[in-house]
Formats: sequence, C-alpha cells, structure tokens
Amino acid sequence: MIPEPSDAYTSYTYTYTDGWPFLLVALLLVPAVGAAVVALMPSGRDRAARVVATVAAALTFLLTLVIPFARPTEFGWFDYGPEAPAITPWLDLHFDWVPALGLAFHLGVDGVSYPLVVLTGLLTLLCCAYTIKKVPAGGSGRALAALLLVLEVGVIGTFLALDLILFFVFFEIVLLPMYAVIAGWGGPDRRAAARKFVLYTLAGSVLLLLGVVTVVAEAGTGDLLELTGASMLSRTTQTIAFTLLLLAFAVKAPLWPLHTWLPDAHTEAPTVGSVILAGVLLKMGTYGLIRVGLGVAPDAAEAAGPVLGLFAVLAILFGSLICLRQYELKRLIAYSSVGHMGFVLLGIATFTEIGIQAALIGNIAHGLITGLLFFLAGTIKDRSGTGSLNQLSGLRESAPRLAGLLGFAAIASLGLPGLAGFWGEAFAVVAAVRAGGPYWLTLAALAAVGGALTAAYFLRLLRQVTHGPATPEVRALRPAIAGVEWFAWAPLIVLTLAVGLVPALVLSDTSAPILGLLAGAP
Amino acid sequence: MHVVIPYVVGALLFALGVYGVLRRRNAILVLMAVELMLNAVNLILVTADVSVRAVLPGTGGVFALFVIVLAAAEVGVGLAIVLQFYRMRRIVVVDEVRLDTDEERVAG
Amino acid sequence: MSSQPIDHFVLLPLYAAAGTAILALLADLFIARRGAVIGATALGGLATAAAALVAGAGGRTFCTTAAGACSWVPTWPAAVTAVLFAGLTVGVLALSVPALRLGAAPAGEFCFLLACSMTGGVVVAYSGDLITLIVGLETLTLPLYVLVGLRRFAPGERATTEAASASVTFFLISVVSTAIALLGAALTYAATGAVHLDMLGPAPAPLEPLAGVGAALLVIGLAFKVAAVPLHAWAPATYDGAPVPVAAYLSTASKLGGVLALAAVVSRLDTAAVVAVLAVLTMTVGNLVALRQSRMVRLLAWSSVAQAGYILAALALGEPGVVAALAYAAFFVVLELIAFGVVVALRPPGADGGELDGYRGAGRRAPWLGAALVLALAGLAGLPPGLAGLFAKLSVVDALVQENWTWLAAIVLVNAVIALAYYVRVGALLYTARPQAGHIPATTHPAVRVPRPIAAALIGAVTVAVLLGFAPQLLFDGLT
Amino acid sequence: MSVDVAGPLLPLVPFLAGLIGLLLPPGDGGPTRRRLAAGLGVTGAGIALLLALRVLLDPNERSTDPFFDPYGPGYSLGTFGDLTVGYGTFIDAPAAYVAVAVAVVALCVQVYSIAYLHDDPRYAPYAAQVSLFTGAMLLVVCSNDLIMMLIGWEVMGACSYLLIGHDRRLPEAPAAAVKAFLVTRVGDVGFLLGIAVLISDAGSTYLDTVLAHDYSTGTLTAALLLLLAGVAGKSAQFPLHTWLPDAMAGPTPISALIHAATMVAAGVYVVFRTYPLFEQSPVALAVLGVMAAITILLGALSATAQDDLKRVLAWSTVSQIGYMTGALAVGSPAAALFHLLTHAAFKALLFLAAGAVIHAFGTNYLSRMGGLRAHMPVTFWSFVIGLGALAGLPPLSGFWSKENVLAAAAHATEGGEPVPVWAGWVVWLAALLSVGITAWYATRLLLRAFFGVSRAHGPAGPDWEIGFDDARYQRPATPHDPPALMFLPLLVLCVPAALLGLAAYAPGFRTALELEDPHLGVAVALPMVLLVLGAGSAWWIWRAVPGVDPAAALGRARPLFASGFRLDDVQHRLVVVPVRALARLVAAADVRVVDGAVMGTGTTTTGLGRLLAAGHRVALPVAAIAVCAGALVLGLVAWLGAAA
Amino acid sequence: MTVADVLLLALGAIAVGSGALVVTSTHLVRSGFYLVVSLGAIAGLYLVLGAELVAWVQVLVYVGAVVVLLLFAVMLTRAPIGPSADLDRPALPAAVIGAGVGLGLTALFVDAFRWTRFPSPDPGTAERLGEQIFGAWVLPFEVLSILLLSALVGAIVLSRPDIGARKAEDA
Repeated sequence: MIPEPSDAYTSYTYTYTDGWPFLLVALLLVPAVGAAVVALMPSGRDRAARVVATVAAALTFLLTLVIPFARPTEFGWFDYGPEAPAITPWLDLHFDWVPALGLAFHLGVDGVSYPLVVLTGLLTLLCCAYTIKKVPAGGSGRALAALLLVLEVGVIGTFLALDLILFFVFFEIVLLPMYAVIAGWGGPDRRAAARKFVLYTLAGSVLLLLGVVTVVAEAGTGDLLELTGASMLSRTTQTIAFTLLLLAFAVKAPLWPLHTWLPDAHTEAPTVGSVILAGVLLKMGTYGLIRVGLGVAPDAAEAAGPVLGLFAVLAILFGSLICLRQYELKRLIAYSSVGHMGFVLLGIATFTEIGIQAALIGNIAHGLITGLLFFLAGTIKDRSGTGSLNQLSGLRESAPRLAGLLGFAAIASLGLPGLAGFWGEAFAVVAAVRAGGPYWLTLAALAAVGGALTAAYFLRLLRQVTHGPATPEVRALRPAIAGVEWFAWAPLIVLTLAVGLVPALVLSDTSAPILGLLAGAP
Repeated sequence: MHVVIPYVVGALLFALGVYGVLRRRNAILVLMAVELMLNAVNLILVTADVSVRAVLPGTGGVFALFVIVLAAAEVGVGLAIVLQFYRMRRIVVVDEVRLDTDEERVAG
Repeated sequence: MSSQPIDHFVLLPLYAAAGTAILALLADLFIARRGAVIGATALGGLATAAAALVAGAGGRTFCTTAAGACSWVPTWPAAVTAVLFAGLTVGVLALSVPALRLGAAPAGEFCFLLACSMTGGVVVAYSGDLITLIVGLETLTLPLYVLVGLRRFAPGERATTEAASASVTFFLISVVSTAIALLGAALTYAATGAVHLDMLGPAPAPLEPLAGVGAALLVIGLAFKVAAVPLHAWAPATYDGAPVPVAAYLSTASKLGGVLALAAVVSRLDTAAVVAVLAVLTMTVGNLVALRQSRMVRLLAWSSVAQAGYILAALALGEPGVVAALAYAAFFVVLELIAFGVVVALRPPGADGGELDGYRGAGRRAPWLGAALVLALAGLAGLPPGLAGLFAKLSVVDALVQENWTWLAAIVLVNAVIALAYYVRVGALLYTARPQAGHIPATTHPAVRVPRPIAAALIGAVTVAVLLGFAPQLLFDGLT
Repeated sequence: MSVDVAGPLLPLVPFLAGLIGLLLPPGDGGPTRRRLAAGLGVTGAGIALLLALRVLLDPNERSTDPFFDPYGPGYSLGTFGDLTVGYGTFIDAPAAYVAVAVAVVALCVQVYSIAYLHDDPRYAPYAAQVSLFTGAMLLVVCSNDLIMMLIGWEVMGACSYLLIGHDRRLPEAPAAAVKAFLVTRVGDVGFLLGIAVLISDAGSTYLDTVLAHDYSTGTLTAALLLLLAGVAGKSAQFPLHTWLPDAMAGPTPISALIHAATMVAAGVYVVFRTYPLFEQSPVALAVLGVMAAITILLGALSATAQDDLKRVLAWSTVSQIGYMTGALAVGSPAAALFHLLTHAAFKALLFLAAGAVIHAFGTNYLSRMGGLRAHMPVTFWSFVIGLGALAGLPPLSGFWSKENVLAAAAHATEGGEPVPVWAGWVVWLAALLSVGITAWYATRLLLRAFFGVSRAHGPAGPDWEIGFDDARYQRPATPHDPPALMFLPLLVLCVPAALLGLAAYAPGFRTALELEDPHLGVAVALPMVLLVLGAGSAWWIWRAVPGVDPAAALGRARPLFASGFRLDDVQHRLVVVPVRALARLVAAADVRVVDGAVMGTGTTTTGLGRLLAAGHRVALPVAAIAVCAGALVLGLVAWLGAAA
Repeated sequence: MTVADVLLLALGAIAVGSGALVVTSTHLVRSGFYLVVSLGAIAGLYLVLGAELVAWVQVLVYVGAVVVLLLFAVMLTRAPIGPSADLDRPALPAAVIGAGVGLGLTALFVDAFRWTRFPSPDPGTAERLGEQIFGAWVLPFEVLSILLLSALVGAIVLSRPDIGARKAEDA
C-alpha cells in the first residue's frame, strides 16, 4: 500500500516543476497496485499472478528508465534565482499530507537517487521474473511476488522522498515485508533469523525516527530541499541528530559492529530475498547517510567523518577476516557485504565529492554484483541441497557455466578493475588519501589491505567451490541454466561489465547534487 | 474550628480502609473496607467546604452526596458479583481469585 | 441561584446515548426479540455518533453563572471521541451478536448495559468538571463489571468460573482505584476549591503539596482505567476471563475513557513526574510481560497495557501532549478493535480467546482475517502496512521531542522494538503451517465462516484504519 | 588506418575477442567450437599485432582532431570530483615496441596453444582468457591514464589467476593460481595507494599531468615506494616473487605469456613509464636497486638447483627481471627496456620450447629427461638459442641487452646518476656475479635435458609425471619434435631471440629507445670470463660424473636453493599464519562478542519478561497490595515533587 | 479549642476507633456493626461541619441501606456468625502500606492546615444543597440516574441466573 495524495488535500499547497512529476507517483503506484492485484488473485492462478507481478515490475522498471526523459527541458536550477536550493531535483512533486506531523508528500529524483531507483526497479524485475519459474518452498508464489513489489514501493519511496518524515515512513515500509519473505520462504532456521533481522533493523529505524523528529522539531520543517545546504540547526542539535541518524543508517547499511543481523538473514533468506536485501535494502542505509545525514547535519557529519571512517575501515578489515573463516556460501557473501559496505561508508566518511561519488557507484556495484552472487549462490544451494563449502567442490567439473559465472561474480566482487566493483573501492581509497593527513592515509592503507583480504576470501571461495574434484552433491546438481535464470542474471552481468568500463553511467549527473549536499559543510 | 481534626480523621479512616482491603480475605469485608475509604473521602470533601474558598461554595457536600450514591451503586453491583462468584465457587475468599494461571508455553 | 438555560442542542449526544440505553431496555421489554434489541441498540449507537457530529463544537452548557465554568463542554475532540465511543459500542455489539444468538448472555440486558457504558463514555468526552467526569467514568465502568461476569451456560454445559473471577478482580481493584481517584479529587478540591476543569489551577502557598498529591492521586486513580502499571494487574486476567467482545470493549472504549479523563486532568494540573513514571513503567512492563504470553487475549491485554504507556508518555507533557495522546488513543482503539474482532471471528461463538497455538495457520485458512490481524498487529507495532499505528507513534514521538522530552521518546521507541518481537511472533504464527494432522494436505484448510455482523464490524474498522492510515490529518483536524 | 584510431583500438581488439570468447559455451564442443575459439584468439592477437605494427610505423604522429587525439586525455569514462578517468593512449616508440613484443608473443602463444591444448575440453575459455590477458597488457602499455593502467594491471592479475588455475588435474594448480593472484594483489595494495597519492596530489589521473606535476620529496618518495610494492608483486621481485615459481602449474604457453611479455614485464614497464618521477627520488631508486640486486642473485641461485624444467626457467625470469629493475635503478631505463624486449623474445622461445619437450615427453623433470637432442633437433636448437641469449652469449640478443645493463650499472658506480653510488655498486656486482651463475644453470639445463642418455626408463621403470593438461600418456612414446602449430612459433621466436640484440646497431631502434651506442670495450671482458667460467664448470661437473646432476655439486646449499631460500616458508609464517590466526580471532569475536551482545540483549529482555510474567502469576490480593503500594509510592513522589 | 473542636475530636475518635475494629475484628458480623458505628460517627462529623443534608443522606443510604445490604450478603454467603480464624492474611504488607498511607496523608494535612482556625460554616440547609444540585449539578445527577439504573439492572441480571438462561436447544 502506498500513500497516495488523497483528493481531500487538493486544497493544500501543491507545486510542481515542469516535466512530469506525476511519474514519481506512478513509480510507487504501479508496484503498489500490482502488489494488490497479485495478492488478490485466486490461489489457483498462482503462476498467472507471478506473471502479473513481473509485468508490474517491468512497467515500473520502464518508468524508471523514462525518468530522464521526463526532466524539464530547462534545467531547474536556472529558475531559482540567487537563492537556489542545494538540491535541484529533476522532478519535484509536493503535496501536504499530514501537516499536523510536519509530513509532506514530497518526492523528487536527482542524480544521487536516480541510479538507485533504476537499480531497485531492475532487481525487483529480475527477482519477480525469477519467481515465475522458481518458487522457494514455504508459501505461495504470488504472495512472495506481491511482497517483492511492496518492498519495491518502500525502497523506491525511500530513494525518492524529499521529506524527512516521508523518508522515514518509506524506510519503515520494507521491514515487515522483508521479515515475511525471510520467515515465509527461508531456510530451516528462518524464524530466528527473520526475527533478528526485523528487531535489529527496527531498532535502527527507531533511532532514525528520533533523529528525524529532532531535526524537524528544531528546524520546523522536514523538507530536505530547505534543510540541505543551509545549516538551520544548532551545532548541538546537529550532533545529536547526526549521531542518531548515523547509528540508524549504520544498522541498515550495515556498518561493523552493527552488522550481525545480516549474515543470519542472508543465510536463511530465499534467493530473491537475499538479492533484494543485499541489492537494494542495504543501500537505503548508505543513501540515507548521504541524503539525510549529510543533508541536514553537514557540520556534525564533517566532524564525525574520522570516526565513521575508522569504523568503515574496521568493517572492511573485520568483514574480510571473518569471511576467511566462513564455511557457508551465503553467509560468506553476506559478510562480504559488510566489507563492501565498509568501502561505501569510507567514501562517505571523507565527505568529499570523490568519496561520495565512490560511495554511490559502490552502492550500485554492490547491488549488481552481490545480487548476482546471491542468485548464483542460491541456485547452487538449491540444486546441490547444501550451502556448506566443505560439501561443495569441483563445480567446474559438473557445471562449468555456473562455475564460470560464479567466478565472474566473485572476481567482480573482489573489486577487479574493469568491473563495477572497482570504482567504488578504488576511489574510496583515493578519497581517503585525498582527505590528507596521516590519519586518513592510514585508513586508506588499511582499506586497501582490506581489498587484498577481500581477494583472499573470494579466491578461497572459488578454490573451494569451483576447483578440485566434484563432491557427490555437486556431481548430482543440474548444470543447465534455465531461460529465466539467464534472464535474471544476464542484465546483472552486462551491467557489471558496463558500469565497470564506463562509470559515467552511474556518475554522470551526481556532481551537482553532491556539491549541493556538501555546500552546507564548512 | 480546627479543620485539621476532621482531615486527619479522614486520613486515618482512609488508611484503615487501605489496610482492610489488603488484609481481609473475605470479599465482603474487603467491601466494607472500601466503604471506609469512600467515607474518608467524603469526610475530606465536606471538611474542604469549610476550609477552602471554593468557586462554588458547598461543592464538597454535593460531591460527597454523589460519592455516597456512587458507593451505593457500586456496593449493589459488587455484592451481586460476589454472590455470583459465591454461587459458582462456594467461596468468597479473594485469595482464590488467580490473576494469571498462564503456564509459560511460549515458543522461542 | 437560579437554574440556567440549558442548551439542549449540544446535549444531543448525551440524549442519544441515554436514549439508546432506554430504547434497548424498552425494546427488550416490549419486543423481546434479540434481533430487534440488538438492531435498536446499534441504531442508537449510530444515532449517537451522528448526534455528536451534528452537535459538533457548539456552545457550552451547564455553566456556573458565577465563574463561567461549565460542566458540558462540546469541542471537536469531544465530538470525535464521542463518535469513537459510539462506533466502538456498535462494533463490540456486532462482535457479540453470535454469542448473543447463542444465548451466552441475555441480549436485552447486554445491550442496555453496553449502551449505559457508552453513555458514560460520551459524558466523559464532554465533561467539564471533576464530578461529571468521575460520574461519567463510573457510568462507563460499572456496567462493565456486570458485562465481564455475565455469562449464561446451557444446561449440561460445564460452567466455567473465569468470567466470575474476572468480574471480581475487575470490580475489587476498580473500587479501590475509584477510591484513590476520589481521594485525589477531594484533595484537589481541598487545595484549590475548584472542581471545574477550567478552574483548576495552582493552589495557594501552603496547600501546594496537597494539590500536588491530589493531582497525583487523581492521576493514579484514573490510570487504573487505562491499566497503567502498577495499576494494571486486573487487566490481563479480566480481559482473558471476560467474553472476548467485552474484553475488546474494555481495552478500547474503557481505555479511551481513561485517556480522556487523564487528559482532562494532566492538561490542567502539573503531574508530569507521576505520569512520566507511570508511562515508563507501563510500557516497559507491559511489553516485557507480553513477550512471554501464550494465550491470545492475554497477549493482547498486555500489549494494550503497553500501548497505554505510549499514551501516558504523551500525557506526561501536559497540555502540549494531549492531541498526540488522543490521536494515539484513537488510532489505537481502531486497531485494537480489529485485533479483537479477528480473534472473535476466528473462534467459535462465545468461546474465549484460546491459546496462541490455536491460531497456527489461521491466516492461511482465512486470508482476509489473517490480513486484517496482520494489519492490526503491524499498526500496534507502529509499522507499515499499519500506517495508522505508524502515525500514532509518530505523533507521540513528535510531541515528546517538540517539548524536549527526547529521553522519554527514546524509551517509547525502545519499547516499540521490544513490542515488535511479540507482534511478529503472532503474525508469523498465523502463517505457519499446522503440523500435519493425518494426511490432509496443508493447503486444504476448512474455510472459516465469518458471521455477517462480525464481518461488517471488521470491514468498518479496517476501513477506518486504512482511511486514517492514508489521511491521518482528518483525525488531527478533528482533535485540534 | 591512422594512429589515432589504431592506438585506442590496440587494447580493445584482443579485449573484445576475449569477451566474445568467454561467451562461447565451455566444455568440449567438438572441433567446430574449438575452431571458433582458436580463430577468435588468433584473430585477436593477429589484429593486435597489425595495429601495433601500424603504431610502430609512426609512433610520433599526432592527430589534429582534439577529440580523436589518441595522446590526449581521451574519452572520459567517468568523473570523480575533479578527477576524470579517460580512455586515451600515449604511444611513443618504446611503447610501440613493447606493444609489438606483446602482440608477437601473444600471437605465438595463441597459435602454439591450439596444438598444445588439442584435447583440452576447456580450450575455449582458455583462449579467451589469453586474449583478455593480452588486451590488459596492451592497456597497461598504451594507456595514458593511471587508473586505466591500474585496470589493465589488475585484469592481468585476474587472468593469470584463471590461466594458472586452468589445469584441472594438477592438485597444486588452484593453490598456485590463488597464490599468484594474492601475492600480486598484496603488491597492488601499494600500487593503488601509490597511484592514489600521485593523482590526489596532482589532481589528475592523466599521466602527462602526473609526470609534470611538482611533488614534494616526501610525497613523491612515499608514492614511489608504494608503487614499487606493486611493481615487486607483478614483476616478481623480492620479496613478492614467491608466486612465480609456483605459477609453473599453469599450462606452459601461459608461462611463456606471463614470463615473456605480459605480467612480469608490466612492472618494469610501469617504472619505465613513470621514470621521470623516479629520477627525482634517489631513495626510491636505491630501494629499487637493492631489490633488484637481491632478486638477481636470488633468482639465479635458486635456478641452479631446480629439477623442474619450467622452474629453472621461472627462477631465471625472476633473475632477469631483476636485471631490468636494476637497470632502472641505476638510471638506464633504455637498457631496462632493451632487456625487456630481448628477454621477451628468448624467454617466450624457451618456454614454448620447454612446452614442446613436455608435450612430447610427458614430464617436467630434468631427472627424467636426457638425450633428447637426437629426437628433437628443432627443439634442441631453439633451446640452444634461448639459453644462449639468456646466459648472454654473444652475439645472441641477451648478450647485448645484458651488456647494456652492466654498462649502466658500472656507469652509476661512478656517480653522477640520481641513484646513490653504493646502490650502483650493489646492482653491478649482483648483475656481474649472476652472469656466471646464469651461464652455469643454462648449461646444466641444456646438458641434463638434451645430452647424455635418456633417463626416461629409470631403475624403477617408467614413472610418468602428469604435469600438464593434455597429457594422457599410457606409456612414453618416442620423443619427437612438436607438430607444426607448435613448431612455427618456435621458429618465429628464434629470430628475435637470436638477432634482436643486433638491433642495437639499428639507428631507428636505438634512438627510439634512447639507447646508448653499443660499445664493446674492455668492460665486456669481465662478464665474458664469468660466462665461460660458469658454463665451463657446469660442463666439467657434468662430464666428470656422467648421469649425475651438476647441481649435486652445490652440496648442502642445494635444498636451500631448490626451495628458493625458503622464502615461501617465511612468507607463510609471517603473513599467512598471522592472518589466519587473526581471522579466527575476529570471527570468534564476531560471534561471541559482537553478536553475543546482540543476542544477549535479546535473551536478557526475554528473561526479564519471563521474570515479570512470573511475578504476575499471583492471586488478586497480591495485586491489590501492589496497586496500593504503587499508589503510595507515587503519591509520596508527587508530594516530594510538589513540596520541592 | 471550641465546642466544635471537641465534638470533632470525639466523633473522630469514635469513627477511627470503630473503623479500626471494622478492619480487625474476627467476627464478620461484628465488623458490619462496627461499620455502622463508624459511619454514624462520620455522619455526626458532617453535622458538626455544617453539612446537614449529607449527614442525613449518610445515615439513610449508608446505615440504612448499604450496611444492611452487606449484612445480607454475609448471610447469603453463609459466612460464620462467630469468630473465624481465616479472615485475615498476614498483616505485614497491609500494615506497612496502611501505615504509610495514614502517616503520609496525616502529615500532608497537618502540614497543609496546621492548627489554623476556620470559621464555622452556617449550618447548611437541605434547600441550599438542593439548589446547587439542581442548579449547577443537574448533569451529573442525570447521569447518575443512568448509573443507578444500570447498577440495578446489572445487579438483577447477575443475581438471577434465570434471566436469559439458555434452553437446552440453544446449546
């Protein structure tokens, strides 16, 4: 269900720039309606329902692709005169929703959020398509597809929201659906994992709520366009608010040591759940840190940078070291996410344009690559019936294609230049070096060492899984890759390569908004 | 007059009521103790009429009347309840009223 | 002193409510058909709601000529809460219909007592002085003592005493707390000389402690109605022992009455410390104990204890928190009604709430009921899709932070996390496959037949919840 | 085709060929699919060679169209802050020569592999990976952007990983592959940081800007030392050389590719490319010099005691790369590049010839060879030329380039170069000493493999080592020269291996590389003496006790040399073990402490709930007491509050 | 000390004394009679305090009705007429809390009013109170009627299991 502007509120202020801002509503409405339709379809038409879900997801994805063409022809910032806001969304939609709570239905998209929106649309589409063929045991396929669409609403909404409270509302939307996906379709220990996930992340998001409300209470507005760039808050409030926001987003991202929900959730989640979780849900944390954390409390953010950087580096190192000791395929990939998000957070922690751009592209790359990894890991686990590395070996012998793809994904994930993962990691390090001083140099060096450790555990994984003699489990697995699997994986592979070769695909329009976000910082 | 005297009487009566409520096992005796508490309240209300510059003089007395009627209604219903309990359980001992017989059978 | 002119127009809700009660009695006397009595009562309830809306925020009446303080204060918040009382009454009545049809309680008396209770609620909503308030509260509560214990057994049916026990518990603790509240009122009067809410204010110098203690005792006594810790012990036992629809009424209408009364008091008297302590204790203890419940109604009871804590947290702010508290209460009662409604719908008529285990897989057998319960639980947890609940939490937290009570907001939110643990447990249980009994495939569950009145009540409540979820401003507009 | 098109296309063509090749279905698809894969690989390398030749034809041509200017910043791929990463090329003569060398070796390897892996079902990805490898190396060679260079640099690492691990039947192959990738990756940590420092300070990733930027000494030295870590990793310099001998687990053509013109040469080439910066930093040069000297000796000494044919060659590579870095250290990038080119030729030749031996003979071990000369004359002569060049036998190519290095080092000992004099001495001495050692082990290799009697049927009967992918020998056949597809590349490579040294007399080549005029002065006598001494002593030992390995003469040092001075163990102890222990510790802490705190919170909360719930399992009066007590306490609180 | 004070003291002593007996007596029935005494004394206090009507209502409603009701209940529940040992629970918590409440409230009042003299009120007449009730307090009065009606109906419906009893076919 999505909050749509009700007719009762047409009397409130209502502004929109040129272009088609209602596209943004459509982005939320299409999956929401799709979810409703899918959920209401009779249980006998389960497969048809999944097809409908895929169609809805495809429509949404197409809509995300249309966005750049719906931009006003005149670029907005020329129209604002001398007091241009720090963020100039391509599309901007503003309704008052609950004035009593300072909540406005304010959506917008700009270069920072757009790639994430597309990524969300893409991954949801792929996951929905994937469910047409393969429904994990546990529940009906249409319920799963509907939940995926609801998740999409929440995530896209989070990326589009330009109002703090609205951001929070969307941020919360994903919690229960994700819980349901894990608890409903997950592995044997799904209950505990799902509960841990939902409680831990709720603990994070209540901090977000507190932070958001603190900001709104002092600033008197939750509008990110107004809050960004101009420091409307006192230093103390900024510090409090940023601490709260940082903790909240650190749980979501997750940043060491607030990560322990992630491995359990990933290990137990069904394949599509893992993909969505790693691919887009984690991004809400890092995106939030950039958009909200930096946006509303630039001074505090700047001050917290070194601490955040330290934790980011610890996340990289510890995540990688822990990966060296993991014996479960999905668990290992989950921990690798901790390390990767550490690079993203390191980029953010520098609070420089380079760093944040590195974080943005790191986000996208991680979404693509880890999404692919989880697809593959899920497939291997499903087909061999085990995720234990000790029982997986010699995949190259029985399923060379699968092994090749796993190799590609793993190598992409370890940050090989030329593939998407490289830019985020390398430029996070560059940003840290650029931040200057022995402290940041040390962080940069440690992060780079973490990069080497990343290679170590991924190579360990590959060596274990693809090389060597085939185990009975592996020998028994079906090597063929179905059409729907190709459909789900191919875009990720192609994009991993494409973004790796041309990072401008992601970064082309990020400079201005990031500079806008950074403008508030001293 | 020294209003502190009836006030203190009210306070002591209320305390006795509390004591009685907590001490007594027989539901009817508990009800009696409650009556003591309510009367203490009434006494304080009536005394307050003497000691306070009220917006509406005499409100305390009115209030006390209302309380008396309330108490009567409560006693009526209360006795009906106690009698019903007695009819079913053949006891009027409040100790027998368990609040939570819930066995802990919570999964996970 | 002459009697003043009385504005009968603004008294319409009261007349309608009281009329409903009389109508129920008369209908029972003269028509003596269950359907007619129930129908008449339901219509009366709707009429009360309509009357409250029509009367709206008219002029005050029953004023003392001397000071201009009034006993009947029609405001929009009052009207909205009166509508809620009426709606809850009608809803609970609808939930009771199957049990009444079964003869689990005499229909006429049941309807009458319920209508009396509603009348009390309406009076509480509009009351402008402590006397009316307390009388109204008693009118709200007293019929419930009876309703909790009122149960008829068929010949040959094993008579259970849970209801009677619940009734005794409820009654005894209730009278004690009434006494405490009255003592508080008495002390307040002794200190300030006023019983009209508008006249309440700071006491003259030597009487300040008296006023403080009076206010505190008043709050403590009233807190009983919302089952605030440490005055909550009656609630789980009573809810569980009472017929489920009555438990629903207890945890919604009765609680709403308590909230209104508390709001009236705390917005005039300085009771921040006591209310804050109550709030912290209430939500924490309520949530922690709820973690370990294995019976459905008890779990809901403890959760509603905890929910009262959130309301109290807003009320600790005094006047600035009243809107948030009322808003929270409004959102809460709607969601709670849905939850109880689903419980009623899933259980046989007249049965108690049963063990949690009995709900295993219920969401698969009855998808709509499951969805409604999930909506309600999510709302109570403050998460989408229960947007109403989310806005409820948001309003409380917002109010607390606005007034620089961030620490209390933090406690509220920590509790929200704890609460989610048991809400998701119930929610997940609904969709857990039952242990295979025999060789019946898990997919072919027997369908659950929902009686029409219950369905209607649920549809109504869900509609309101969804509407409030998307347009909470309607409620906030109504409460300010 | 003009240079401005050819330049950018140069890395792209093999790269694309590789990508397309990877799309071919793996597994044995029969001859058709093999032909397709082979065609793709050969075409890619062939076109690259043509493009490289085209570029070489006129390396200094500049386009007037700024957008198509291959030497400008190129096509922007992405902008990070003020750093724009662009795809552009910077091709001067040295780059063009290296590109040609790369392309030639790659082409030879591709052609050779068709026959060498004739029955390998996983040939298609193999060929594609070779193409990718080539493309990556060409990117390093041609790119004018440090980040793009880094991309090529690391893609090579990944390709080497894939190719070294190619062999499915060798249990050590995966480990060797992982080791190769990891060790170079460790070096790359430094490389990445070094680049980060350089581009951060310069504010550009564009090589020209970076080279022109005026760095402070400290920054520069730090950055260059970091770069050197990467160079050490890729170019197998001490202490990061340990991966290279193990990498022999890969198919032999891959060894040729890695050792000759790609991977290991990349490090040297990058230093060459950034030499204007190194010139400013004596510290970095001195470090490089010491590193080079140690590597030269280490490699040479380790090569003396190896029994595995390929390992001898591998250690010789380590040593020879040391010559190149030594030349760089002593201030003669030209000599380094010259040696790089000649080394590319003769080392490729040697490996391909070794592949022919192994292909024919089914074992890597010298102790099982002997007397091959009669059966494999072409291979034998290829070996003779290759080993001669390796040892620096005039007039083969290696002689000239090594002579250049020695001359440069000798020059540095006289001062006047940026490098400290002592470093010049160190490099010169090591290089000189190593000439003798190299001659010794080259002679030993030749004698053990090709002369004497065959040891294939030892006392214990046939004992076949399956050392490469396609070996499916039931019993040893008579050794024979390889089939034409393997034969031709050998012949092709023999030419530069033998004659490239004379190119130093070709003015175009010389000026292009900025080589000094070749002068065969007295100084040449010393290495010649050492060479003769080395070769002679090896021959003498071999003659004295026939059938026994001359390495036996090393006595107790032999196992030490054979194990590469046990540096593997050192590395294991110092790096692998601590990292593993740390990982164990952190993983345990993650479960016990970090997650323990989380779960503990949950357990505590539930426990509290249980406690409180138990407290509520009481009778009504207790509840009443609780209510009244609570009211009393709260009342007192309120009283005190009001009174205060 | 005035006459009023003396009266207040005396009546107060009686009220408190008999109140104490109410909550301590081991005779159920005697407790009821002590309650009568205590309530009567309180009625006397009302008279002294000038609340005549309240005093009479007290006597009528409490002494006349409530106590009788309570005694009936004692009979109906077949409570022992003589002394019984099991009427009480352990005293300690009750005593502590009771003492706390008593001391607290006493201290509160003593602190608030000290030994201040207040003028004795005019003896209130029923008319004045009646005027108030039917003037300012009509509303609660009316509501009270609903309350009483519901109490009546409730008590009846609880006490008479035959009302709305289920027939066999209902089950």
